[in-house]
Amino acid sequence: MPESLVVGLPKSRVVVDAERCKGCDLCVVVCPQRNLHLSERFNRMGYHPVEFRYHGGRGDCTACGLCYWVCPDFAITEVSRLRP
Amino acid sequence: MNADRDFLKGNEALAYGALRTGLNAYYGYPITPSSEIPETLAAEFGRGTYPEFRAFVQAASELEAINMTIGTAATGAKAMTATSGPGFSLKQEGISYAAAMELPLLIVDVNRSGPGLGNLGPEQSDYFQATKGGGHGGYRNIVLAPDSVPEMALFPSLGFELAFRYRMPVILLADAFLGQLKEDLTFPEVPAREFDTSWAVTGARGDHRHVLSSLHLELPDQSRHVEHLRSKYEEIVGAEQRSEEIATADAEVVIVAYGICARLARAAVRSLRDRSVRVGLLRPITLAPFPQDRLNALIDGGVRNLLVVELNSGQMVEDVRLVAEGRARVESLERVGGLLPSSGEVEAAAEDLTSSGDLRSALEAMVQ
Amino acid sequence: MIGAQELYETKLGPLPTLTGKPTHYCAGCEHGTLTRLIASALEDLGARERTVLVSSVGCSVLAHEYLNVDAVQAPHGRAPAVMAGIKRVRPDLLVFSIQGDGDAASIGLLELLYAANRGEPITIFLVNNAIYGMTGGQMAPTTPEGMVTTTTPFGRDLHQTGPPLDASKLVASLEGPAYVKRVFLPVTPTPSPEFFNARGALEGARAVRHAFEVQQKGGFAFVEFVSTCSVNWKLSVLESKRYAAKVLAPLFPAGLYRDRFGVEAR
Amino acid sequence: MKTEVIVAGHGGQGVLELANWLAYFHLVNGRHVAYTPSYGPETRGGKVKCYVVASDEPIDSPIVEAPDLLIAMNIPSLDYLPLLKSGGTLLVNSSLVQEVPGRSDVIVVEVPAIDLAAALAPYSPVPGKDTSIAANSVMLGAVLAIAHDDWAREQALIEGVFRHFLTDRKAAYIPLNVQAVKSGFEFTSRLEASSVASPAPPLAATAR
Repeated sequence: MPESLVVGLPKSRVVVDAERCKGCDLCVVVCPQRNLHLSERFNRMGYHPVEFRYHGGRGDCTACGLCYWVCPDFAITEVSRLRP
Repeated sequence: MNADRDFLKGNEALAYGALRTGLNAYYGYPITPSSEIPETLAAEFGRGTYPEFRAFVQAASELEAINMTIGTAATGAKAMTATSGPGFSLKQEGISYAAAMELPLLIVDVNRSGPGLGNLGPEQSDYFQATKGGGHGGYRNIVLAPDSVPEMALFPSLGFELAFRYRMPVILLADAFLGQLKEDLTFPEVPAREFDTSWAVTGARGDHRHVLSSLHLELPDQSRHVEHLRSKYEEIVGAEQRSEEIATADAEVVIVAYGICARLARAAVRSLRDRSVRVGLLRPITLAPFPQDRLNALIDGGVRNLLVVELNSGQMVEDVRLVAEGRARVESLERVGGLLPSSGEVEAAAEDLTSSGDLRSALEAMVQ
Repeated sequence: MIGAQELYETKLGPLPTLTGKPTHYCAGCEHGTLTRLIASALEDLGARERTVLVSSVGCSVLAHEYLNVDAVQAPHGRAPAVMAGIKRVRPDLLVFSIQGDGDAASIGLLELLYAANRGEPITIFLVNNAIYGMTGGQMAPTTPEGMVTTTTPFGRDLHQTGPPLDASKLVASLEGPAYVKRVFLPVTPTPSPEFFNARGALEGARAVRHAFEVQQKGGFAFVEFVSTCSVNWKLSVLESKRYAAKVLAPLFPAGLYRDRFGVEAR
Repeated sequence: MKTEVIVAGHGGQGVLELANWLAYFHLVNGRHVAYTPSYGPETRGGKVKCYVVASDEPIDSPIVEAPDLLIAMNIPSLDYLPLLKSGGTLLVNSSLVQEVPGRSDVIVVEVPAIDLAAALAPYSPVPGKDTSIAANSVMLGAVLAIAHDDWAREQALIEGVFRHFLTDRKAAYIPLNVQAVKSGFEFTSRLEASSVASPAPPLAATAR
C-alpha cells in the first residue's frame, strides 16, 4: 500500500513491552520527537510503563532507535518503519 | 644398563606424570619446595614435546593461578596447579568455587612446615585443609597421598580420572620430602583417556548453553545443590577408598601412616617382623575418602592397637579415632617443624603397643 | 483489510542473544543498557555460539541470566584470570566479562593488571558507577571526594582513603593492552531541561563492537563505562544522570587511551 | 643387598652431584635407588648433606640413619661420624681434613681429593683453569675402589653416568671427570693394597 494512503499512521513506530518497563524515563527524555510518555496505569511490577503515543502535530517518529539503545530493560522490543 | 628407568625428583616425576596423561595447561606461582614442578613444565612447554600441553603461565599470584586453572577446567581441558602450604591457603578461595561449580582440576600441595612461613622441611599439617574442604562453605575434595617417586608420577593420571569422573577438584597431597626425593622409576604407559565434557563451556549450540555458576540465590536451589555435592561425596566414600596394607593379617598393632611417614613405617614393620613382633601397616592412599572400610575391617578382625605416625600435631589421628569409635586404642607419634621420627622411634612406639610392650611397661611401673 | 502490523518492517528488533528474562537492575541503570549493547555486538559479529561470558561479582553477577551465551562464574575480582585460563586453551572462543569498579579496580586489581600486562586476548567491560551497588552503597575505589556512602557517612575523605582510582589510566600505563577506552554511558543533559542526548549509548555500542574486534585480532581490550547508581546515590534517575555529567565526567574523562590496531579510525 | 651412604660437605664442593652420580651409578647397575638432597636455604654455601640408598629390593625408607659409608668432604661433615655403622667406612677428603677423630670400629680411607683433582690440569677443557673442582669425581673413584671394583669394567658405566648428567655446555667436562674418577680409583686401590692392617672392607658399595 503506498505510504500516501496510510493517513494518520506514524511513518515509524516503537513497540513497548509494558510488562518489562521500569518507568525510568530514559527513552522519554532522549526521544527527539516526544513520542514516548509514561502511562498513567501501572504494570504488574508496579511501574508506570512507557507508551508510544504518536502526536502527528509534534513531529513524526523517525525510527532513530535512541529509545531502543538507551532502554536498560529491553522493554523497547521493536522499532519499525512503514513499508515503502 | 637399564635405559627404560628414569631417575627423577618427586616433583619432576609428578610434572612428567601429568604431561604423559595429557595435561593441557599449568598455572602456578613458584614456591619452595614445589618449584621443580613449574620448572620442569616450563622447559617441556618451551620444547613443545607434548603437543597437548597448550598453556603454561607463571601467574602473578596463587589467586591468579587457581583462577586460570578454573578457566581452563571450565572448557573441559585438563588443568593443574601446584604449590606448597602458604600458596595452598591462597588457592582455597578458588578451590571452593571449583568445588561449587563441579570443575575437574588437579591441585598439588607439596606440604612444607607451617603455620605461617614455617620452614621448607616436610610436614603433613595441611591434612585438615586438604581433606575437610579447606575453603569456605561445605564441600569435600578427593585427596590422594603418594608415598614414593613412582607414585608421584602415577597419581596425576589417577587424579584426572577421578576429577573428571566425579567433576570435582582433586588434591594431590605430597610433602617436601617426597618432592625433593629422587628415586628410580619406570613411567607406566597411560592410555590417553577421553572424558565426558558435555557440561563444559565451549560456546552455546542453538538454544542449548552451558552456565557454570556457584550462585544459587533461591534458598531451596542452594540447599539442593549442597545436598547434591554431599551425596556425590557419599558415593565417592562408597566407591573410591584406596589403601595399601603390609603384614596386617595377624597384626597385633597396626601403624596408620601416609606419605614419607609410610616409608618410615615400612622400614619399622620389616624390622619388627624380623624380630617376630606382629606389627602391620595400613597406608591410606586416598586421605579423602579416608579408607575407613579397611580400618573397620581390621578392628573387626581383632586389631586393638593403632599407631598413627604423622608430621603434624595430630590431624589424621582424629579420623582414625572417629573410625575406631573407642573399639581400639589409638596412639600417635607426631613430629613437626620439618623433623622426622627415626624408624627406631616408630619401631619403639609400635612395640610399646604390643602385649609384650604392655607387660614391659607394667613391669617398669612396678619397679619404679 | 490490511492489519496495521503488516504495514511496518522491523528496523530494530528483539535480540536472540538476550534471554528475555527481566533484569534485576534498578530502573535507569546502565548495566541494562550495556547488556543490550553487548548482545547487539555479538549478533553483528555472528559470535553468540563461540562466546563465553565470565560473570564477575557485583551488579553484573547475574549477567549470564540475561545474555544467552555460555558462561562461567568467577570469584570476586578474578574474572580476568578465569578468562585467561579459558582463552589460553581455547583461542577460538570470544571471552569477555562485565566487571564493576569494586571487582576490577579493588579486589581484582592484580588480576586485571596482570591480564592486561600480558596482553591476554580478552575483553573486559568495566562499569564504573562510583559506588558498591550490589551490596548496598559502600565506598568504591572510584567514589568521588565528598560522596556520602554507607562506609563514608560523612563523605569520602581523601586524606583517609586516598584519591579515586583511575582504572583506565592504570591499564593504559601498561604495554600489554591493545585497546583502552573510556565512555560516558549515561544519557547526558542538554541545555533544555527536558531533553537528554543518547550519545553515550551510541558511543558505547561502537566501543563494545571495537573491543570484541580487538580480541579477535589477538589483543587485550578494556572499556570503562562511566555509569550511574541512582538508588545508592539516593537521587532520582534523571538527577543521577545530571550528577554523573557534573561530577564523574570531569573526574573520569571519556577518551581513547590505546588503539593499537586502529579500530577506531575505520 | 642394601647400601646406605651419607655424602656431606659444604656448598660448592659438588656434594649433591657426587651423591647423584653415585645413585645413578647404582641405578644403571640395576638397583633401586633413593637420593635425598638437602635443599632450600641450607644449600646456599652452608652445610650440605645427602642420603643415597641403593638396594636390590624396593627401598622402604629413603632416610639414612646409620650409613654403611660416610663421605666427608670437609671437617664439619665429621659431625655425622657417630651415625656410621660399626664396621662401616669413613671416606675422608684429606685435602681438607687432616685429623680424623678416632673410631676404632670403622675403616678410614683418606683421599686427598682436591690435590688429586688439581693435578689433572691437562684435562681441563679451559686451558689453565683450576681443576680442583673435580674433587667430587675423585671421591666417586674412591668409592668404587673401596668396593674392590675393576676400573676397566666400570669406566664405560662412569662415562654413561657423566653423559647423563653433564649435557650441553657441561659435556666438555666429561673427560676431566672421567680422569678424576680414575685418579681417585687408582689412588685408593694403592692405598688399600698397601694397607696391611685393614681387613677387606665389609662394604660392597657396588657389589653385584
